[in-house]
Order: sequence, then C-alpha cells, then structure tokens
Amino acid sequence: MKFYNVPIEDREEVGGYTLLRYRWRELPVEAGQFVMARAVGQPYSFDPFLARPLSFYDYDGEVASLLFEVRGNGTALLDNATESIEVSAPLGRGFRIDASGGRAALLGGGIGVAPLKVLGRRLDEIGVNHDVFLGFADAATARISTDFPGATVSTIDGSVGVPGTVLDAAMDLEGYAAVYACGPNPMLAAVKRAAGSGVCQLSVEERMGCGNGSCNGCVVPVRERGYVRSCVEGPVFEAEALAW
Amino acid sequence: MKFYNVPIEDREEVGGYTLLRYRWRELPVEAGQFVMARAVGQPYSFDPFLARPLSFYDYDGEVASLLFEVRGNGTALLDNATESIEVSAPLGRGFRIDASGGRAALLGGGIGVAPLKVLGRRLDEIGVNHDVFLGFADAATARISTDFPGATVSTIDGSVGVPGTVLDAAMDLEGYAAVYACGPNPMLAAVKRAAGSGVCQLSVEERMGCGNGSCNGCVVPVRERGYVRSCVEGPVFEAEALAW
Amino acid sequence: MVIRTGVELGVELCCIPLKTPLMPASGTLSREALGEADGVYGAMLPKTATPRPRNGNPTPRIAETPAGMVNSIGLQNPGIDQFLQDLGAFDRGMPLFVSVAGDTVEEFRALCERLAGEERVDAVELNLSCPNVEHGGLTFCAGPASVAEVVSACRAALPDKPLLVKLTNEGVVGNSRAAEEAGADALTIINTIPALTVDPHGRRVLVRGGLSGPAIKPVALRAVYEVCGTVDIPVIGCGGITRGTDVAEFMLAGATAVQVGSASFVREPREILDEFVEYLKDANLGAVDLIGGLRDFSRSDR
Amino acid sequence: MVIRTGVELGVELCCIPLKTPLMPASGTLSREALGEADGVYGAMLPKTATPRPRNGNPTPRIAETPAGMVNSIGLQNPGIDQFLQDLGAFDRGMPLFVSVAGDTVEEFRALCERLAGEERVDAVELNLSCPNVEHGGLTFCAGPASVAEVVSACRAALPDKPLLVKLTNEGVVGNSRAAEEAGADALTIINTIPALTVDPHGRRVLVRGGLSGPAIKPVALRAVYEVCGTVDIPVIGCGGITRGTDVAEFMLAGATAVQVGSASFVREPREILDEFVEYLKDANLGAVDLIGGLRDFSRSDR
Ligand SMILES: Cc1cc2nc3c(=O)[nH]c(=O)nc-3n(C[C@H](O)[C@H](O)[C@H](O)COP(=O)(O)OP(=O)(O)OC[C@H]3O[C@@H](n4cnc5c(N)ncnc54)[C@H](O)[C@@H]3O)c2cc1C
Ligand SMILES: Cc1cc2nc3c(=O)[nH]c(=O)nc-3n(C[C@H](O)[C@H](O)[C@H](O)COP(=O)(O)OP(=O)(O)OC[C@H]3O[C@@H](n4cnc5c(N)ncnc54)[C@H](O)[C@@H]3O)c2cc1C
Ligand SMILES: Cc1cc2nc3c(=O)[nH]c(=O)nc-3n(C[C@H](O)[C@H](O)[C@H](O)COP(=O)(O)O)c2cc1C
Ligand SMILES: Cc1cc2nc3c(=O)[nH]c(=O)nc-3n(C[C@H](O)[C@H](O)[C@H](O)COP(=O)(O)O)c2cc1C
Ligand code: FES
Ligand code: FES
Repeated sequence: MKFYNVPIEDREEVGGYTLLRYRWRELPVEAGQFVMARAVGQPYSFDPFLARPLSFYDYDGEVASLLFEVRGNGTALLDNATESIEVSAPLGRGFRIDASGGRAALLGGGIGVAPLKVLGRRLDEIGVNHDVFLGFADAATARISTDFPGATVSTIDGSVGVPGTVLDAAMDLEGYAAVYACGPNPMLAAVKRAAGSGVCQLSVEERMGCGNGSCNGCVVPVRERGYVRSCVEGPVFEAEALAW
Repeated sequence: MKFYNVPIEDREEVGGYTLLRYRWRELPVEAGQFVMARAVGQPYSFDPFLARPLSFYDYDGEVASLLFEVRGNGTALLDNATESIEVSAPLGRGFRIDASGGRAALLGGGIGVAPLKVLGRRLDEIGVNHDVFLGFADAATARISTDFPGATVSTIDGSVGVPGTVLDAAMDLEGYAAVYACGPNPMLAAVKRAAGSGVCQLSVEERMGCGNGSCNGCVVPVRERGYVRSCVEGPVFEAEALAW
Repeated sequence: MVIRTGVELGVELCCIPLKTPLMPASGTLSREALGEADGVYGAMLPKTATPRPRNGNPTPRIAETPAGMVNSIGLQNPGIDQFLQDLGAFDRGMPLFVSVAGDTVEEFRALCERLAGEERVDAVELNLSCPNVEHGGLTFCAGPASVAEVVSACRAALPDKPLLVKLTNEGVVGNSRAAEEAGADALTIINTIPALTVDPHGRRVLVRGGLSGPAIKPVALRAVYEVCGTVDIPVIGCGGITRGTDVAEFMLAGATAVQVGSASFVREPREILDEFVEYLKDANLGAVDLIGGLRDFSRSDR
Repeated sequence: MVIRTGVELGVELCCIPLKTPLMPASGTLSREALGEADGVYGAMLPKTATPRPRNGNPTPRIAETPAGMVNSIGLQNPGIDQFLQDLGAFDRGMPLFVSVAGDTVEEFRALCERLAGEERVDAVELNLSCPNVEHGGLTFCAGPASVAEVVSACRAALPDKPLLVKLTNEGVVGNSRAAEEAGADALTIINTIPALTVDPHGRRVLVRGGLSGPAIKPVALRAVYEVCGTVDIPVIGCGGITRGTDVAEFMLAGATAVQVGSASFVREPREILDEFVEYLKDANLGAVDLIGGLRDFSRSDR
C-alpha cells in the first residue's frame, strides 16, 4: 500500500472529536470513501504496525478533512501529529448517489457523522434535497452538528435536541426516496429495518488490515455471496445486500 | 529500570554532534557515569525497545548535558526530541579520581570526548592539573574541542591540529601520574600500552540492554574474573584489570 | 517489465530466472493491488487455493500486536475452479507460482495433479500449515513423517514443475529435511507463528491465529539460517520482511529469494526493493552474491 | 512489605501465597536492581544457577529487534555454591524461587537434591531450555520423553518443595503434559524463542539466541491458553509482559501468576503493577477472579 506524506493544513478540536485538514490533489474523492491514515514514524516506526481507516469528512478539491475520535493508540498518535500525517489514496466504494431526485435522509450515529458532510456537499451539487439526522451521546460530541446547518440532532443523555437515538429523531424514514447512514452496526441494522422500499445504503465499520483488499480481514456477510471485503466492495453497501 | 521524564533545557548542534541539556536534581553525578536515555514514546512505544547508554558530558548540580552522535534509530529519535526525553538515574562507576596531585592526561577519541568535560571540571575542583588530548576524524567533529580550552587536538584527515590519532598528539603519556581515556576499544588498547605505571582508567563501550546489571549483556573480560558487567562495575575500568 | 537499476538483482530459483528476489507472500496481495507488483516482484504468488470454496472465519479476523499482527482469515478463497478461471489477472509478465492447501493428503495430491497440466503455472507451493483432518486437526507440518507423506504424494502428481513446500517455524529443521528427501525443490520458510490476542476489557479472545510482521523477523531469520545449514535445496525466506536490509539479511542467512507479506499492508513493496538496491549499490554486490554470504558462523547457542 | 491498594492482588501458587501475581523472570533482575522488587513482586526468582560457574558467551550478547531483543548470555553465573552463598541478598521478605539448569539429567537431579535441604528456598524452577549434552545438544525441551525423564528425576530428588518446570514454545502442549505426568507442580511458559539477528552491513551474525519482549507476547499468550486447556497444574505466564493489561491477558488465558522479563529493562515493574491494579479496580475484580476467566472460547484455528 502506498502512503503519501501530506502536510497538515490545520487541526481543530470540535467537542469530543478532532478535525484535521490536509492538502490533497492526487486523486478524486467519492463521498463515503476512506483513507488508511497514520502518524509519521520518524524514523520509520512499527508501533503501531497498521494504519487506521478513517472516512473523508469533507473534500473541496484542494483540502481533504478527517473527523475522528481518539480511541486507542493509532488515533491518539494522529491526534498528536503537528506537521504532517501519512494517508493512502482514497479507498473503497462510497455512496452510489441516487440522482433520480427524491428527497434523501442522511443519518449519522456518533462519529458516524464523518462521511455525511461530503455526502451532503455532493447532494447539494446535483440538487438533491436532503434532511440530516445526527445522534450523539452527549452535548460535547454533538458540537460537530453546528457544521450541519438545519440538521436534526438527538442525544442519548437528552442534553441537546431530541432525547434518544438518531432513530428517535428520524421518525419517518419510509417517506424518503433514499436513506444513507453511517454509525455503529446496531444502529445500521435498525436503520435498515426502519427504511422504506427506496434506496438504503449503509457504511459499515470492520477492523482493517490493509484497506486495499489484500488481507481479507474486513469482511461482512453478504446475501448469497458469503463474506466480502468491506474495504473494496464497501464500506458502503446496499442495506438489502447485507446478511444482517 | 526507572526512567525520569526530564524537560529539555536546550539543544545545540556542535559539528557532527548533538549537545542536549536537561534539568537534573534527583541524584548526584560522578564523572564517567552514564544514563540510559530514550525519546518519549507518546503514547508508550516499543520501537525501539531499549534505551541507549550515554555518558554525562557535563553536570553543574542543576543542568546535566549529553553529547551524542546520531548513529541509528535510538539516537536519531533523541536528536528529534523537542520538549523532553526520558533518562535513568546516573549509572555505573565513573572515574576514580587520583587526588594525590600528579598531573593527569585526559584522552578522548571521537565521541569518546563525552565524559571528559565533567571529568575536567572535577579535576579543577580538587586542583589536579591536567592536559586534554582530543582526536577526531575531521574538522566537523573537532568543533566540540572549542569547549575544551587549551586542549591539544588531532584529526585523522589532518584538517585541524596534529594529523593522526589522539596518540600522535599525546606523545609522552608515561610522564603523567594519571591517564583517563574514553574512545573506541582499539584506541583504549593503544592508550593502555602507551601509559606508564601510574593510574590508567579507561571508559569502555559495550552494547547495553538494561544499564543496571540485570541482563548480563554488557560484559567485558577482566583478568582472573572472567566477564564482568560494564554497566555496574564500569564503564570505567583500571586498564590493568581489563583482559585486553 | 524492465527493471533498470545498474545493480544485478536477478536470481535463479529452481531453474526459473527471477528478475528480483522479491515476491509476495501468499494471502497478502489481492487482485486489486496487483499494480504494486509490477517492476518490483520477481514472481507472482496469489492466495492459497483449496479444492472447494471456503468462506473463512467470522470477524474479528485481525488484531494488531507490538510490531505485528495476528490473523485468522481461515483460508477464505473461491476454490480451485474459480481460482483458475480468475488466474489471468495474476499474469503480470513474471513467473506465476500457485499456493494450494487441502484437508487430506489426497486433496493435496489431486490439486497438484490438476496444476501439473496448467501451462500458466510455473511452480506450486504447498501450504502445509493447515489442519490435516485425518490426523485430528494437527497441521501437515506436525512432524517429518506427515511432511514426507504429503510431499511425496504431491511430487508424484507434479513431476514436471518445481514443488515448493511452505513450513511453519515449529520443527522446521526436521520438517525441511523430510521435505527435501520427499522430493521438494525448494522450501518457503516460515508461515505465521501460532498466537493469540485477548481483549482484556471485554475479557474475550480477540483473534486466535497466526502472528506475522516485523515481530517474527528474528525467528524467521533463525529458521532460514538453520535450514540452509541442513538442506541443499533453495530456501525462500519469509517473515517480517519490511525493509531493504531485511531482504539482505535473509539472503545472507542463506535464502535465494524472499516473500513480503504483512509489510505490504503498510508500505509499498517498491520502497523495499529500492532500499535493497541502495544496499547492493553501497556494498557493490549483486543479489546472488548475498546468498549464504555471512562472513562468520556463530558461536554456540545459549 | 505491605501492599495496600484496596484491590485483592493475592494469588496462591502451589499452596504458596503470593502477595501479587507478578515475579521477575529468571535472568532479568540482578542483585543491584532488587529495590525495584519490593512491594511489587509476589515472589523472588534469581538468574538460573548451574552446577559449576559459567563464563557465558562473548559479546555481542544482545541485539535489538522490532518490539523485542535477542540475547545470548550463555547462562553466565557463579555456580550453585557461590549462588547459595550470595542468596541472602535475594531474601526480600517474599517467597524465594530458585532456577537451576544442568547439562545432564544427573546434574539437574543433583541440583534439586542440594536444594531440597535449603530452608530458604520455597520452590525450584527447572530451566529446560538448555542443551542436553547427552542428546547431541538438543535442549531438554526437545520432546515429551526428554521432559519426562528430567522432571521425574528432579521430582524424586525434591519431594517436599514445589517443582516448577519452565518450557520453551516449541512443542509446549505435549511437553506440558509430560511435565505434569512426571510430577511437576506448576509450569512456567514460555522461555525465549530461538532467533537470529544479522548485521547486514558487516554481513555477520550479530546475535544467535532467544527472542524476548513485547514481540513474543501473542505467542506466549497462545501457549499459556493452550496449555491451560490441557493440564490441571497451575501455569505461570511469561513472555512480553510489559503493561498491566498484559498481566490481565495472561491470567484471563489461564495463568495463575506471571513473570516480567525484558520489560523490566525499560520500565519500572511497579508501573506494571500499578496499571494492573487500575485494571482490576475498573473491572471491580480481584486478581484470582481473572484466572482462566475469558468469557468465550475461540472458534477453530486458521
Ligand atoms: C471504513 C471505515 C471508516 C471509518 N471512519 C472513521 C472516521 O471517520 N472517524 C473515526 O473516528 N473513526 C472511523 N472509523 C473507525 C476507526 O478506524 C477506529 O476508531 C480506529 O481504527 C481505532 O484505532 P485506534 O488506534 O484508536 O484504536 P485501537 O483500539 O488501539 O486499535 C487497535 C486495532 O483495532 C482496529 N480497530 C479498533 N476499533 C476499530 C473500529 N471501530 N473500526 C475499525 N478498526 C478498529 C484498529 O484499526 C487497530 O488495528 C472508521 C472505520 C472504518 C472501517
Ligand atoms: C557507557 C556508554 C556510554 C556511552 N556514551 C556515549 C556518549 O556520550 N555519546 C555517544 O554518542 N555515544 C555514547 N555511547 C554509544 C551509544 O550508546 C551508541 O552510539 C548508541 O547506543 C547507538 O544507538 P543507535 O540507536 O543510534 O544505534 P543503533 O545501531 O540503531 O542501535 C542498535 C542497538 O545497538 C546498540 N548499540 C549500537 N552501537 C552501540 C555502541 N557503540 N555502544 C553501545 N551500544 C550500541 C544500541 O544501544 C541498540 O541496542 C556510549 C556507550 C556506552 C556503553
Ligand atoms: C492476512 C494474511 C493472510 C495470509 N494468508 C495466507 C495464505 O492464504 N496462505 C499462506 O500460505 N500463507 C498465508 N499467510 C502467511 C504469509 O504468507 C506469510 O507466511 C506470513 O504472514 C509471514 O510473513 P510476513 O511477516 O511478511 O507477513 C497470510 C498472512 C496474512 C498476514
Ligand atoms: C537477558 C536475558 C537473560 C535471561 N536469562 C535467563 C535465565 O538465566 N534463565 C531462564 O530460565 N530464563 C532466562 N531468560 C528468559 C526470561 O526469563 C524469559 O523467559 C524471557 O525473556 C521471556 O520473557 P520476557 O519477554 O518478559 O523477557 C533470560 C532473558 C533475557 C532477556
Ligand atoms: S482491510 Fe484488508 S482486505 Fe479489507
Ligand atoms: S546492560 Fe544489562 S547487565 Fe549491563
């Protein structure tokens, strides 16, 4: 896997998350695609050994941004990076945008908000109207929702917006021509159940070794096809294809 | 082994070497002692796994300094450190200074100059007169000799001072009451041969795993006693004790 | 494919000329990533194929460890039929090696028989690190007798192509000797090392599988060194190769070629080749000069 | 020594109560560094003693590897006589275990006989990872028969003290069973893994010895897990333990206690204990609750 050393444009803390921007002009970016990212080992370091999959939060043709939550060692090191980080080219299949025109719903659970910013941008570009529903644990993490004007926000602790999960806020999903969602797997399963007969695409999260299809680590069960690699056939899947 | 996180006071490049100062008040320092030093893993890193032995270059009771050459990964990371490094307490047996009063010769080969600064300081404190002889490869590394006023300098490439090794500069070692030397093992063996019947102490360099006597990695052969650990019984040995 | 470096990179393995001594380790380079191989590798080696399609294990299949990773993919593959149908993608103008595994000696034999007639296949690698269902699930590497049995059967079924035998670290010296005597043309050393990761907070097994990556390099290097001191057939070194100097270290220890596995997840193989070329330039040597070229042989072990 | 943490840290090993489940791995804590043990370790375990003094191997004896190190000390030690004379330094108010190794079964037996009468010694650990000069230099761990022979002899010579048997990774399950049947009271798993480091520029062997440190943790954890599923005697986990969660992982996999080796070169053992205490506090568990406490047992291996 090829990694590019990219200079950090800026880095900001937004509630519980880190928003990191870097200059990127090598290859185009689809909404829903991701990069394998890591801090720069100086000199080359093996600890941690693997890079981390992170979705594109936004991309304007010049500057790409990642929004991430510090969970363990890899994200902590990314969070500490000051000058540059190393990223792969854009990877995976993103959202296959339904341009037929009907209204779309975008649902994000927690850090699952990440791919929705650039998705909304694309929908705007092609003139698809859409509503955004974002669910968070608490007010701190919900702060990123200020970057989504007009979004309906929910929090588990009830401190901001609708008390409950994102599905308590997005009550009538069946009415949408397309539903796009990203978040923890249980949320995605619930979205799948709640969505109507229209388009429903889910961005799944599996541990990844390589990000380019080589290790077979990141599989999800797909109807009639067994396990498929989410890094090349996903991370965005049609809900009906997923065998869960 | 306990490591202390110590803030870097300042860092300077002197010719081919790095001079790094850190605040130290925990425990006293003997001339010829060393620390195990490493860059701060953030979060804790295993790459490289071991810390590196470095001699005290100087210590004034407040600020300790290390002078080192970047050779591999460990010293490169130390060289890149900006805010703090991790060091052990002072380790090993340093020079057993002969206070009987005779004139002393201090010999350093290359980065073996490191322990001579603080040794000279101690000799000055107790009023022992001494001459300093420093041998380097070239003019770049020889630049550190400006920190040793009055020292006789030699360079292998002849660009500064006496052309040749430090022993070409320090011609008559037999005349000194005490000889203290640090440098590559072949140089130390030559010093041993050239020194007279007075005190002759050599600071040896062996790969170290622990620095506190636990791993038995750093041994040197000693007359009649087989291998002894240079991190606790050295790194400074009486020349006559060494079985080489 | 032309590799121009001003340095002699070619080696010969079982009479097959390789433009470089590097090749992918089986199971670590997918069709989607083949672009990374061009101009870098001296041979191509796709993931192990089994007689029937295998779905593999449930996730999590990978976990990270200090300087390495543990995987338990479970040999997911589409089965030999589909594998051969798709093989065209792996034809990158370099020798093509195929890795196979079966549940029984007969399955191994039948796979070799099948490949014997495949013109596109230049050599076959037996992945013996999988459980032998006829022997209570011990792997085919469980001991010299087991290795000898499967290798002899495959040798008979594959008379005209080089037969490479890939072994695990455990018992590697005895197993290597057995493989050589049973007719192997070369050995690949080593496969992953059995390992376990535990999630201490969830108090669960995370992944029970095989350890790979830089962590195992010194173990693999030792295995290659000992085996090269024991057998006369060429050895392909594998395990933790991540930099150009790693390639050199394995060849110095006796390997004729090397395989790059986990490192290709975190670097471009081309960078490893570039570093190796730099190394050779500095040393003023060609790749073949390195093979078994340690200047000394070591003192006794601890 | 009083360890007050508000957390139940004590475990019992072969009827010996240990205040904490941590102890040093043999050969990694010297007399000069004993201060680090106080209030941290539950037992003391000095470097292996042999019948006669041993000078050990020439340098370099250690080399660094990714997340680990390779050592080839060669069991340098002053011999059992001097060792026992100096043993007082290791009396730190905690149970004292003594590690021994011989070149022959008879030497092992004689060492045990000698220690049988030593009141200060609470248990004996046999270091079986050393070459058996009567068997062409294969180690005493070379197989179950070899393990059974030396353990039976030692058992007979040491009827009244716990007998711990320390094994290498290779063949560990079969060897563990053999040790148990031959009368071992507990097993220490694992010793270093045979490894090699090469200096690519000097084109020389750097160190041929044993790999230790975080790199081997997943291998050691797997060994402990498999052995605990096989034998009924307690297991002491060893290999790469560097943080508090590592202690927990080994105990969850079935270990009753653990040994800290290479990590003590790069950290204070006290930090590991502190992290372990934090872990137990968060989990609201005592140390003994962890032993074999994985919630699941894993799916089949790859
Ligand atoms: C396609 C995709 C897109 C993602 N996008 C984002 C994003 O935009 N923002 C964000 O904060 N997170 C995202 N994640 C999750 C993110 O990859 C993990 O939080 C991260 O890998 C954790 O690494 P760590 O070092 O902090 O944690 P550790 O727990 O130290 O990681 C240990 C190992 O587990 C793997 N791992 C642990 N948790 C996860 C997880 N939930 N998913 C995948 N691998 C995991 C790591 O990659 C690593 O190999 C995404 C995951 C995937 C698969
Ligand atoms: C008591 C003592 C005092 C020293 N004082 C100084 C000093 O003041 N300034 C200075 O520049 N150097 C000094 N050295 C040498 C210094 O320790 C090595 O240059 C350094 O360890 C190299 O580490 P590296 O990561 O840069 O090299 P690498 O080659 O990457 O190191 C790999 C491994 O080899 C060991 N190693 C490699 N070369 C040496 C060596 N020559 N001596 C000991 N271990 C080695 C390292 O510790 C490490 O474990 C001293 C050595 C000793 C034993
Ligand atoms: C994700 C993954 C999948 C693997 N699949 C196979 C396989 O199908 N067949 C095989 O013989 N080896 C397989 N291996 C083992 C590698 O080929 C190689 O022997 C091992 O990983 C050690 O090399 P490395 O440290 O360079 O990765 C796999 C390794 C990994 C990491
Ligand atoms: C420098 C060193 C010396 C060792 N000496 C001995 C020894 O004398 N006897 C023994 O049984 N094990 C010895 N070992 C092995 C350790 O006790 C331990 O089993 C091994 O290092 C794995 O644990 P670790 O990864 O925590 O270091 C030694 C290990 C090291 C690193
Ligand atoms: S992450 Fe390796 S195949 Fe998907
Ligand atoms: S460095 Fe470990 S004993 Fe000296």
